[in-house]
Amino acid sequence: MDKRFGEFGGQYVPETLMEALIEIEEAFNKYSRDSIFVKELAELFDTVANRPSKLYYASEMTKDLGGAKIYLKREDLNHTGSHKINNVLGQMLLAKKMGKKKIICETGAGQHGVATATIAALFKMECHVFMGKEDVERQALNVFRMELLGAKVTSVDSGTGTLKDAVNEAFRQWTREIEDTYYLMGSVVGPHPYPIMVREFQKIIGEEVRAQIEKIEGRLPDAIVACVGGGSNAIGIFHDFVDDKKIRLIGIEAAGDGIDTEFHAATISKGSTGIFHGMKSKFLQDEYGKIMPVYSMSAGLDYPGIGPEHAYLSSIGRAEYYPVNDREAVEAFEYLSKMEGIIPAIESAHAIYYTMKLAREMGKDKIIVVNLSGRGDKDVYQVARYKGVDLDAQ
Amino acid sequence: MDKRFGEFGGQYVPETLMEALIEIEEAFNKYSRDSIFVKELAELFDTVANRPSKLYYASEMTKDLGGAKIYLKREDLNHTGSHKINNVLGQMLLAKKMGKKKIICETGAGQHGVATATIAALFKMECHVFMGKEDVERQALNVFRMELLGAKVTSVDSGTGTLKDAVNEAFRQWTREIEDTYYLMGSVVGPHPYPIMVREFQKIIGEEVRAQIEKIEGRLPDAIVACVGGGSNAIGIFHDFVDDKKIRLIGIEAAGDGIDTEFHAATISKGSTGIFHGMKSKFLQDEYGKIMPVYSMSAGLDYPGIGPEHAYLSSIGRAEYYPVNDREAVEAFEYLSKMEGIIPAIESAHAIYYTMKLAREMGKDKIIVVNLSGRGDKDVYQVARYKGVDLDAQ
Amino acid sequence: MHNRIEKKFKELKDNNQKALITFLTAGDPDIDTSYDVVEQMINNGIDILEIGIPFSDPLAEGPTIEKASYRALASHTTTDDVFSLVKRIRENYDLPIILMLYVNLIYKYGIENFMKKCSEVGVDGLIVPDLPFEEVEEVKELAHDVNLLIINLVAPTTKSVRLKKIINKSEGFIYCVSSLGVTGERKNITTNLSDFYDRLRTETDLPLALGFGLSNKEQIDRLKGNWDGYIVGSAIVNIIALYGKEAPTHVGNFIKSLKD
Amino acid sequence: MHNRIEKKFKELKDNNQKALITFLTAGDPDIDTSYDVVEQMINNGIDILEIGIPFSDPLAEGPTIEKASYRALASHTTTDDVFSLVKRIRENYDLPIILMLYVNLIYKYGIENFMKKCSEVGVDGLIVPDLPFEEVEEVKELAHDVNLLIINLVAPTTKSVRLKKIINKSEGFIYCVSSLGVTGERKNITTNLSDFYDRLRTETDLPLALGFGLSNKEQIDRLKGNWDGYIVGSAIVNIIALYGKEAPTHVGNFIKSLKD
Ligand SMILES: Cc1ncc(COP(=O)(O)O)c(C=O)c1O
Ligand SMILES: Cc1ncc(COP(=O)(O)O)c(C=O)c1O
Repeated sequence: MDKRFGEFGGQYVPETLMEALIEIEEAFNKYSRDSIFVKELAELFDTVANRPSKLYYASEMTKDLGGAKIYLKREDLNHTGSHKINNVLGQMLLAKKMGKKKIICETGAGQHGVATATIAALFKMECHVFMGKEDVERQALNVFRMELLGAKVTSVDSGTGTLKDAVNEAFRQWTREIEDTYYLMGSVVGPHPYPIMVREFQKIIGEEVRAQIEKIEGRLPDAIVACVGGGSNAIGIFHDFVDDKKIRLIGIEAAGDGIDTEFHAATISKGSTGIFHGMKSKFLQDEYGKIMPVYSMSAGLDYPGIGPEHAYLSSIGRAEYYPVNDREAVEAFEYLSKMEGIIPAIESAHAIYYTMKLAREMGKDKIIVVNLSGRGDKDVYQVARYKGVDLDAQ
Repeated sequence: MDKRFGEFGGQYVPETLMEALIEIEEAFNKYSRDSIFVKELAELFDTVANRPSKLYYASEMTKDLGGAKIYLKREDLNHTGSHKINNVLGQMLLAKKMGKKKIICETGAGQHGVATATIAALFKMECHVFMGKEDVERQALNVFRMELLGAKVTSVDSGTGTLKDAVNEAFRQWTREIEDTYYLMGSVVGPHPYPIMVREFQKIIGEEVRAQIEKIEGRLPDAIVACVGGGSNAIGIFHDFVDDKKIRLIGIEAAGDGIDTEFHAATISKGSTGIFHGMKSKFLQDEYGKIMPVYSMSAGLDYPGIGPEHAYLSSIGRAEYYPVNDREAVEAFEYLSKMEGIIPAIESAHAIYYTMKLAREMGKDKIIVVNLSGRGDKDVYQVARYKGVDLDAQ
Repeated sequence: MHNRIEKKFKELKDNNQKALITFLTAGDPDIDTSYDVVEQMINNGIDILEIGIPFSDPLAEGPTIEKASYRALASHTTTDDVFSLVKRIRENYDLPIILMLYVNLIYKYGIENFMKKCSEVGVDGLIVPDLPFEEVEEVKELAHDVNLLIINLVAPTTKSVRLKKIINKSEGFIYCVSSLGVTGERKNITTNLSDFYDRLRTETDLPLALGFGLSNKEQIDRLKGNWDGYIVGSAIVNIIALYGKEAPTHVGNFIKSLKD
Repeated sequence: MHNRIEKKFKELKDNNQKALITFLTAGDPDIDTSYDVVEQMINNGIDILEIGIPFSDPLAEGPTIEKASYRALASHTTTDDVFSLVKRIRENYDLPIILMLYVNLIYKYGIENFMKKCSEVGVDGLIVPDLPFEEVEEVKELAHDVNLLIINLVAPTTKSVRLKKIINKSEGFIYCVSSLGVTGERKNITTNLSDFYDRLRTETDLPLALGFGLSNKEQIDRLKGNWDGYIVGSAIVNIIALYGKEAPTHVGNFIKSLKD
C-alpha cells in the first residue's frame, strides 16, 4: 500500500510504535479484502450506525438564500450523532479481528470518544479516551456520555489542553501498552495506515450521496462542502467524487477569531509543510517548526494539522479550502436551527456558513451538497455562553 | 368519530375551547382521509423524522439475560431524538392546512417541546412552549435547544412546576389566543380528538415493527413493552397489535421513589377514575378529586394521568401496566449504555428495566420488542447528579 | 318551580334591576373568614352568591383565582367544608347560592351524592367551567332530581349552531364570558359586547349575566344598559388576597361602591 | 573516518570501559545554566553529551522531559540558540555531542541547512525519536554529507525482520530502549534485558547503549555487565527541575556518584 499522497503522509513515529503500525497495516490489507469482514461491516453500518443517512433537501434554506439547491447529508442522525461512528465501526471490527482487547483514542469535540466508547461497550472492549482539559470543559456532556458507556476518560492538561495534546498523550499511553492495545485514530491523520484506513471507512458517505442525488436529481452535484478538522468527514464525502473533476470539493477550516489574528486553526490557509503526529502534512507552526497553539470555539476543528490527503488535494488544486470564523459559525448554527429545525454541530456549522455564501453566488440550477457531520446538542451550552446567556442561572 | 374508549375519554374543557376542538376534529376527519395529506405526511416521516426507525436486535442484552430475544425499536434515532416528532409532524401539517400561524404546546422532558419547536421552525410557525419550572431545571439542555430553534419557552411555576402545570398553563394561554393558535398536544391525553389523533400519528411505530419483525423473524413478537407517561409512544407501538390477542402489551409507569411512598407517578397502579385535562381517565387524586402531586426523576413520565385509551385497555384487560422506580430506571439506563452502547432516555429506561426482568422469565424461543422512545443525552446530567457526580466541577 | 335563582332574576326584572353576582373561593384564607366575607357581601346588597370550591388545577382561572384556590387548599378546605359553609349561610340567608367547581370534584364525590348534599345544604345551582354543553347531560339529570340548576357558559367564540343548542338547553341564566381567556380583571374588554348581547338576545329570553374581567363600578356602569346581571370575581378575590382575615369589611366597602 | 562518537566507543572498548551518556534539554531553565550543567557533566567524567532541542509536542517523552521542554520554550530557546550552545561547548571540549530533536525541527529548518549548521558548530550525531528506520533515508543522506551520524533506536517490541534491517543500517551505536513507554525514570524495568541484549549482540558488533528509565548507580551497576553504554536523562532533568539555576553543581555531584 502506498504510504503517501504525493509528498504527504508517511509514518513518522517512535520505534516503539512501528511494529504495531505494521501489524495494523497488514490486518487492514487482509481484512479490507475479506468478504466476511466487508459484509459484517456493512451490517454494522446498517444496524448500529443507522445507515444509510438521509440526503435532505434544505428547501427553506434554499428558498431563503435564493441560489443553488442545497442538500444536507444527515450524518447527524447516525447513532451517537456524527460521522465518527463509521470509522469507529470499521476500526473496532478490525481490532476485534486482530484479537485486541483494549482500545485507546483521542477526542476533540468528544464525538469520536463517544462513538469509540459506544462501540467498545457493544464489542466488550476496554476503552480509554484522552481529551484535552479545555475540551473536557467545553464538551462536558460528552465526557459523561463516555463515562456512562464505561470508558475511562483522561483529561490532558499538558500543552494547550486541546486535541493535539490529547493525541500526544494517547500516543504516549499507547507506547506503554502497545502489545495488547489498539489505537483507534479518529480522523484521517496520523501515521500510515490511518489516513487511508479512516478514509476507506468514511467513504461510504460519498458513495451514498452519489446514489441518493442521482436518484433525486438525476445528476451529480456541482459542489460538495464539508468542515475540516483532521478531515475525515470531508474525505468521507469527497472521496467518491475526486475523479469527477467538474465537481468542486470544498473544505472549511476553523478561523477562530479570524485568520489575521493569532487565534485560529486554519491549517491550509495559514500553515506550512511539516512533519508531526506521524505524518508529513500542513501544520500551523513557527519558523523553527514549533507547533503553534491553535484556537477555535469548535473543539472538533481545534487542531493545528490536517490529514495528508487534504494537503495533497490542496497542493494539486483538486480541492479548495476556506476559513470560517467563530462568529460566522455561530451565525450558521442559529440560522440552520431556525431555518430548517436542525441544530448542527458547531463543526458542521462552519460548512453551513460557507454554503450560505456559496449558494447565493450560484445559480438556481446548481446543486450543493453539504456534509452535516454531526448534531449540535453537545454545543448548545457553549453557544449560549458565547452569546452571553448564563444557562446555569436558568 | 367516537369520543370515547369505553367510558374513558370525552371532551371536558371550558366553553372557550370547545369551538377550537370541534374545528380541529373536523380538520382531522377531513385531512386524515385526504390522500394528499397522507402522502405529504408520509414524506415528512421519511425526510424529516428519519423514518422508518430501525428495529435493532439487542444481541448483547439478550445474551447477558439468557432468555427471550430482545429487539429495540429505535425511536431514539429519529430527528430530535424521540418518538415525539411523529405526532408533531402530523399535527403541525394539520395546523398548517387549517391556516394556523401560531403553535402552543406543553412539554415535560422537553422532547415534545424540542420536536414542536423544530417543526415550527421548519414550517415557519410561531411557537410557544410551556414547561414546568422543575422540568426547566432538570432538562436545561432541551430548554436551550428550543430557544435556539426560535421558540419562546415559558417556565411555569404554579402548582408543582411539572408537566401537569405546564398543561394547565398552556390551556390558559390557548383560551387567550384561541382564534389563531393551534394547541399541539404532546401525548394521547387531553380532550377528544387529541387522544385519537395523536395515536393515529404515532401508530406508524407499531406498523413498522410488524413489517420489520415479520421480515427478520418471520413471526410476530410475544410481548411489546413501552414506558407510559401520557402514553403516546406506548399506544404508538401497541395499536397495530391490539387485535393480535396473543401478544402481551405492557406499559411501564414511573414509580419514582416506589409505589408505596407518596412520590411516584404510577397512575394505573395507584390511581382512580376521574376527569381532568379534558378527559375521563385514571388519575392520581385524593378522596375529594384533588389531583395529587406526582414524582418521577423522569420529567416525561411525571404526570398524574394517563391517556384514556390506556385506561380502557387496562380496564378490559387487553394491556398490562407495571411500575418501575427511579433506582431501577437508572440501573437500566446504565445497563443499556454499557451493554449495547445505547444511552436511552430515562423514560425509555423504565421500559428497559421491566424488559430485563421479563426476558429472564421468558424462554429463548420468545421475542420481546421494546420501544426505545428516546435518547438519553438530555438525561446524563440528571443521572450523574442522582449518582452523586458533580459535573460542574469537572 | 321555582329555584331561587329563577325567582331572583324574575324579581329583579320586575323591578327593572340588574343582578349583582359576586364570587369568592371558599376557605381563602380560611372558612370562617369566607363566612364573614359572605355576610358583608349580603349585607351590602348582592343578589346572588357564587362560591368556588378550591381545586388543585383550576385551569380556567387566571392567576388571581388560581392563587385563591391554592390558599384555600393550604388551609385544608375540602368539598365537605364548603358544604358546611353553605349550610351555615343558608341558615341565615335566603339568597341564591351557586357553587363554582371543577367537574372532577363532583365526579370523585359521586355525582348523585354530590347533588344530594347540595340539596341538603341549600345550593341552588352549579357552574362547572370544564363541563361544556356536550358533556353535561350525565350531571344535569342528577342535578334536576334535586332541583339544582346547571348554569351554562357561552363565549364570544361560541358559534351560532352551538349557541342555539346551548341556549335551548340553558336554565336559570346564561353566564356570558366577556372576552377570551381565563378569569381575571381586565383593563380593556375588546369583545364587541353589544353585538355579543344582540346575538344572544335574539335567541333567548333567559337572563344574561356578564362575567370575566369586571373590576369596578365605571366598567360595570358602562355595560349595564343591556345585561341582566354582572358577575364580579377576581376584583373581590384580590381584596381578600390583600387583606386576608381583615378582608370582610374591605369587601363590604367594595360591594357598597358597586351598588352606589 | 572517523566521527567522534565512533572514536569514543572504540577508545572506551579498548580500555574495557562503558560509555556514560547524559542528557539535558537545552535552555532549561535557560541557555547559560545549560552551559554550566554541561561543564559540570564533562568535568565529572561523562563520555558523550546528548542535548535535547525543546519542542512544543515531545510525544516520545514522559512528563519529566516534556516539562523541561516547556520550561526551555518558556525561556524562548530556539534551534539557533542550541547551535550557539554547542558551538560554545565545542570551543572548549572535544567529547562527542549528539542532538536529540523531533523531525519537524529539522524539516522546518531545511534539512540541508540544518546539517550544515550542525557540522559548523561541531555536532556529531542526531537522535530523532519520531524518525523511524523507514523514514530516515532523506535525512541520513544529507547528514552523511557532513559526517554526521544518525543514531537508530531499537525497542523490545522490534521484531527480528526489522531488527536485522535496522541494525544493518546502523552507525555509531544503537540506542536500545530498555522498556516500553516514553522516557522517564522507572522503578522496575520489566523487559528481560539480557535476552534483549543477546538478541542484539548476535546481529551486530556495534556498541549497544541502553536508555529509558535509568536513574541511579545501583540500577546501572546491575545492568553494566553487558551493555557498552548507558544513557541517563530524566534523572538529570529532575535535578535541573528541582534546582533551576543552582542545578549545575547538583548535577555534577550526581554524575560523580554514577562514576564512583
Ligand atoms: C461533528 C464533527 N464534525 C467534524 C469534526 C472534525 O473532524 P473531521 O475533520 O475528521 O471530520 C468533528 C470532530 O470531532 C466532529 O465531531
Ligand atoms: C423519550 C420519551 N419517552 C416517553 C415519554 C412519555 O410520553 P408518552 O407516554 O406520551 O410516550 C416522553 C415524554 O416526554 C419522552 O420524552
